[in-house]
Amino acid sequence: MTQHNGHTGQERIGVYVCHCGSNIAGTIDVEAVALWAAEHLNHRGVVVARDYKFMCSSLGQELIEKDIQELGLTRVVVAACSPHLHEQTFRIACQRAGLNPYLCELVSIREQASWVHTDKKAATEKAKAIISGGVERVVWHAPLEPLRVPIHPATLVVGGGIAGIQAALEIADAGFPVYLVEREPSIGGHMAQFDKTFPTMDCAACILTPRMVSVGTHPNITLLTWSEVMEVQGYVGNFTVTIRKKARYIKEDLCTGCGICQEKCPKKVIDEVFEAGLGYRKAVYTPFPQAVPKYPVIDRENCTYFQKGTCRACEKLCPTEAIDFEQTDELLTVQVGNIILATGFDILDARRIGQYGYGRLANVFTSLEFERLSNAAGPTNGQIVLRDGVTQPQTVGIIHCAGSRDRNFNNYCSAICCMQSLKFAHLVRERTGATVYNFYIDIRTTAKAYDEFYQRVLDDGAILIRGRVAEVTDAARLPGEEGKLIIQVEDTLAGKQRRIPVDMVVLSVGLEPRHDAKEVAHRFGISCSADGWIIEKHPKLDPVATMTEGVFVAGCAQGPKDIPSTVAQGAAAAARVLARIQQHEIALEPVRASVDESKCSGCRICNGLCPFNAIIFHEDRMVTEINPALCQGCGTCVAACPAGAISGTVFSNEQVLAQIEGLLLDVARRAPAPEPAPV
Amino acid sequence: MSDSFEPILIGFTCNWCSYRAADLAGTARVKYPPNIRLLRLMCSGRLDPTFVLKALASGADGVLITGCHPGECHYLEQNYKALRRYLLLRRMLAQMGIEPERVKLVWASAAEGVKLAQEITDMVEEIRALGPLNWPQRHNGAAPHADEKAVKEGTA
Amino acid sequence: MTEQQNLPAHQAASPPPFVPGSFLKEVMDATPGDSRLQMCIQCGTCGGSCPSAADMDHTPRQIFAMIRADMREAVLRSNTPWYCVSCYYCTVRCPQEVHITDVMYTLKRMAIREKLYDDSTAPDFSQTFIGYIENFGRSFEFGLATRHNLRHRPLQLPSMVPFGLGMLTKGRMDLTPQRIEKIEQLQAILNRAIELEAT
Amino acid sequence: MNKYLFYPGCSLQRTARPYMDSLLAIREMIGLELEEIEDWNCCGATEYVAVHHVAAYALVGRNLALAARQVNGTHTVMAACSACYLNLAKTDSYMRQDAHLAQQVNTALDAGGLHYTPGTVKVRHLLDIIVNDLGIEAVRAKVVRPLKGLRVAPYYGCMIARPDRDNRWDNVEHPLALDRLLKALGAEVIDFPMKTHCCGGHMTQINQASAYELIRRLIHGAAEYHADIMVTLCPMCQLNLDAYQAEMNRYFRTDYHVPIIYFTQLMGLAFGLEAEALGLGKEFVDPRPALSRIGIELPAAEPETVTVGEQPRRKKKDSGLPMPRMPGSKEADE
Repeated sequence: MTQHNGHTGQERIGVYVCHCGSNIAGTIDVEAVALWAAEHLNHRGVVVARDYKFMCSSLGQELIEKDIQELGLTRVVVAACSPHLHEQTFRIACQRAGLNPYLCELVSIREQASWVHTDKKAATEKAKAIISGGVERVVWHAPLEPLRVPIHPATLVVGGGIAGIQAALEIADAGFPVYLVEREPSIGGHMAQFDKTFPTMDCAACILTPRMVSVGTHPNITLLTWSEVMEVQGYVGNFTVTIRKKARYIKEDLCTGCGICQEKCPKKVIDEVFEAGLGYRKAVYTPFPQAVPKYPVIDRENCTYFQKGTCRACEKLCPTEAIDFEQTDELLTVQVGNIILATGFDILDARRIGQYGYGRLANVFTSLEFERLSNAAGPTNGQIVLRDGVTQPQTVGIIHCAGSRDRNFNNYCSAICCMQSLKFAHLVRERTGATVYNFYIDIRTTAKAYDEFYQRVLDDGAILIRGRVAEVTDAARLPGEEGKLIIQVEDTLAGKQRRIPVDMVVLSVGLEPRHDAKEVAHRFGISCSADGWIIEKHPKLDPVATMTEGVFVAGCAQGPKDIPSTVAQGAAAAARVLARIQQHEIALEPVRASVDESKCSGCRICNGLCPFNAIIFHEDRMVTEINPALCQGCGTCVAACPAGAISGTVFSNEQVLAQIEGLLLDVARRAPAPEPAPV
Repeated sequence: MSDSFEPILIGFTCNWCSYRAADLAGTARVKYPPNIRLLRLMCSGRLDPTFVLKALASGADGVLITGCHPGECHYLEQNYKALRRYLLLRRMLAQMGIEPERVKLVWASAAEGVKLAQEITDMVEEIRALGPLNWPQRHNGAAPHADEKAVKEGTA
Repeated sequence: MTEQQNLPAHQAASPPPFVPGSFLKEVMDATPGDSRLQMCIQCGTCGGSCPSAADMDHTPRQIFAMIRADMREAVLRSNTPWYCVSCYYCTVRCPQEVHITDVMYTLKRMAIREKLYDDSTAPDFSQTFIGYIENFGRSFEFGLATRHNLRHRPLQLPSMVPFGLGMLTKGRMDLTPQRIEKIEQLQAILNRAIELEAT
Repeated sequence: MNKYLFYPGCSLQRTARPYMDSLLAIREMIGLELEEIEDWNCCGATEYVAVHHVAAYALVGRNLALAARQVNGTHTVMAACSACYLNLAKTDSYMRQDAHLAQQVNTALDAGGLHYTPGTVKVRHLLDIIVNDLGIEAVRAKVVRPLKGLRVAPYYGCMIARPDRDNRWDNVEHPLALDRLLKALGAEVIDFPMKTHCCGGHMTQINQASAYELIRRLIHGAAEYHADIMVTLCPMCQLNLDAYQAEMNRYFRTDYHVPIIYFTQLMGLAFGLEAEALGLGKEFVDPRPALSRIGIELPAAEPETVTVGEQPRRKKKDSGLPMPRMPGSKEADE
């Protein structure tokens, strides 16, 4: 550690250069940078510059605090990682030492220099420029107080799968109101479709339905199924959410859920959602017997009365007169302080993988179809049979990674398919005794008790073949292949191409973001990654928050994951929300615009620029005013004001212009010969 | 390093998308040339054209403006305002005799670290090909090579 | 040169120091575009898709592992590239979008140049075929079939007679080759190209 | 009339003369105007690139450069042979992607006073043009002799759909363009699982055992599905499957008899043209029994509605579970 004292300027600035172990120091000569700052920036007010192994450690922070107190620092510049990581850390350190936290500036020489450049000399020079920019900028910082926003105690949870159920219950159990919105007629999500859950093989319904019932009966939960969020306004602490409650054509107060209408409805439809296209439902239906709520919905598109004007069988036979064909969609508006998105996933459309023949070859099934096939409450009552509905397969091939880890489809690993495929192998062995082949690229069984399950499936007698299946065909070529589906694959461990005739093929298709994920994310003011999953605030340290304050994400909406992780995220998001609610308010960055009325010429150029309606024009005085409660701090009006009457905190014109000058410190005096690096 | 021209660029980034894309490029160790120095704004809508002129006048050879993709602005629609200002700015630069290609606007979401790095790499090469700007010299008497071509392109 | 090539100078003697991965680089450099060969995840989709896999001494996947292992001679002696029928199944199915068929062409060219492939049938067929192109600008099936079969399968030639006669009587084969007008122009182009390859 | 630059390729001059004849015969009827590229040379098939690298691309580059000089109203080059199509398209695409290769090719072309700027012409296959430019409806409108009752195996082979660098085809594993076209002719098109498998390419010249096995797979597949005839769009596929079918039968002691004809010939028949004008009769495996079965030479006697028999293994039973819905399956059945 080195220390250099410079002379005193108007402000007394301390510069702290972090090594971040070797993350920064490996590429940037941090000692030279600190030395340079003390020497060359002292005329700008730098009185001390230090480098230290880990500035964010308690010792590093103490260093800053000590200097503030002993050297009377009035400004602090820390050159380390991204402000999105440690800005708060150093602000709090300043505050502890009695300096207003907003007089601290964190500049990023790790993400913006050491990690992205290989030329050490150039990276070191760039780090100097970045620090110079920070020093120029910090001079113009003003002491500020955070904005305090009250938190509305209610929470909106979007999506009634296991993630949303978990989150809703945690918050409701803590005594706060929850609105749970689900677009299907029942909560339960994908988990309700499954028969067994790995690795313990508990029955999915047995562990899920009690929670569904709790949601349905919880006094703190307002359950809105067959509903969708249409619009979200406002900001953390106080969102106004508009929800469309689609017409069910059932009077919920009268319906007892007896099921007579479903029994009597003459119209049978393939159930593409809950039964994954493998079973049927009626035009009036609950997706499954344990549905929550118990009220059915009438599917307008398929209802004979709605389409042809006659029938009304359900109405005639309903014992409580609960059918109401006149119902219309309702729009509800609710106030909430926080939002949890748990919108789940879709599965990849297996028809896209032409070489596996799904949709063309009858006995190729998707994983979701297989879940329904093996589910005791499914279309075959749990009989694992071929598409003809009766024949038990003698041999089954299960194909892992169908459409995952493949640049032609989804480049990512879907995380659950290995275990899911092994679960299928176990079920087939257990229920039919059929020969089972699993075709895999790699077996990824990384969570608790997962690898033990893999071994159990091996012990069950499943045959595992390492090789990604090339094609599934019904074109028989060799004896024994007639009438079978043939799986052609390179057995990579044997180094030979093999053709394996089977009766049934199950594709472990990958998980995909919901088809409308981007649209939904946009509605909530957050964004999706290139793959389409919702982006979390930090992939490791803040996995359930998003970049928009007050909007959290849980479960597969954020990326493929298994049930344990999904439940953990649902609970984690709830914990984050509860912490907020219990503090009653939240401190926000005081980045706001304000108008200096004495400078405002009343030109009204700024008036049309604010999408949040924070700009008000006073006709009487011919001046503009900004409502700080509505202003979000984007700064567009600041940039537009020709009179310079609008200023924005934290990003004032002075701060930005000074930073530009600082960043170009070396360029302004660019000499023909390169400056020798300070030693 | 040889004594060939090494351009210096200033990059304006949006707090919600491109600044995070730069963070992501760092975390993922994506490499780009060290010729750019980034500066954070809350939104590309905050970009006062004066900032660009200030950067060029202070010795930068080019300016890269980055913001959220159309339709994805954290403040709903302010990036469109940035786009409008950018188009005007290019026109103005052309009239001042500065190649409008020295200023470029690109969209980069928080997920597009690789894209941002590629845009930076491309732009550094483009500015290298254009040569140094030398704003002060140009404006101190020497005939600014304001030509019709530059004016035309600025209006495009 | 990039920094990745900072390799320990562990061999002081005369043969050039062995550089791990150099054969992979050599193959990739000799393949047009970005072949993405370094991205192979050894999943076997290529070997599973290949219509000729049964005849190959190594599956394409194994060849790629051998390339990574710098087994240069074994790779160039392998019959694998010569059984490639250019059906491109492997290429379109490869989850890493490796340009497998193009890599096979590269290996054929390397093997021909270094005369490493023992069975000369396939290389000779290619050489005979291109000989006609270089002389006439068009391919010539009759000449090709007779010359090639005479050299490699003289005993089977009688069995090919019905085929050849059939082709001739059905007007589907000529006894004389066609020649393009500007054959000199084509030859100049090809000669220049071959010179470029040598450099 | 849609105009295209035409690259016939060596095969259409010789071994695939019937392909050329039938194409020329139907050309006017479907509104196709062709302008042959002057003094084109061989594309090198799959052989040139096995020996030379730059020269292989320069060989094709000469054709592209000649075509570019003839660009006048159209910049689309049409090839009917799949290997020619792929070589032309691939060279253009690699020259676009690989600046070094493009520069080398142009240095070579310069020796012949030629130059080619990648992307100047767009290379497409005849089938692509008929289905996507001229349209299935235009074809259907010309049908005077629907091929009712003729069970046809649509065979695409490899190189028309793979590698599909410019995303021209709906599905590289199971394309439907030819199926739809043949259905428009009134034929009964089987869902041929081997439709994009390999015919063996040059293997007939190199290793007969391997080649015959690949031929057997295809012929066996078509016979399994009771195809009367197999339809192809590539000279190499036609040659291998037709001319070597007898040899293959001898080798495996089998007795397959699957005639292989070009799709353009079948179009001509449906359009009412004479067999001779379409180059029919030059096959090794005689297609006449199959054609006469649907009374193709007899002018009248519209066959009765033929029961469109479900394929053997695709039968649906009442107890059965629903099949996944296939997008566009309706359209494909038209």
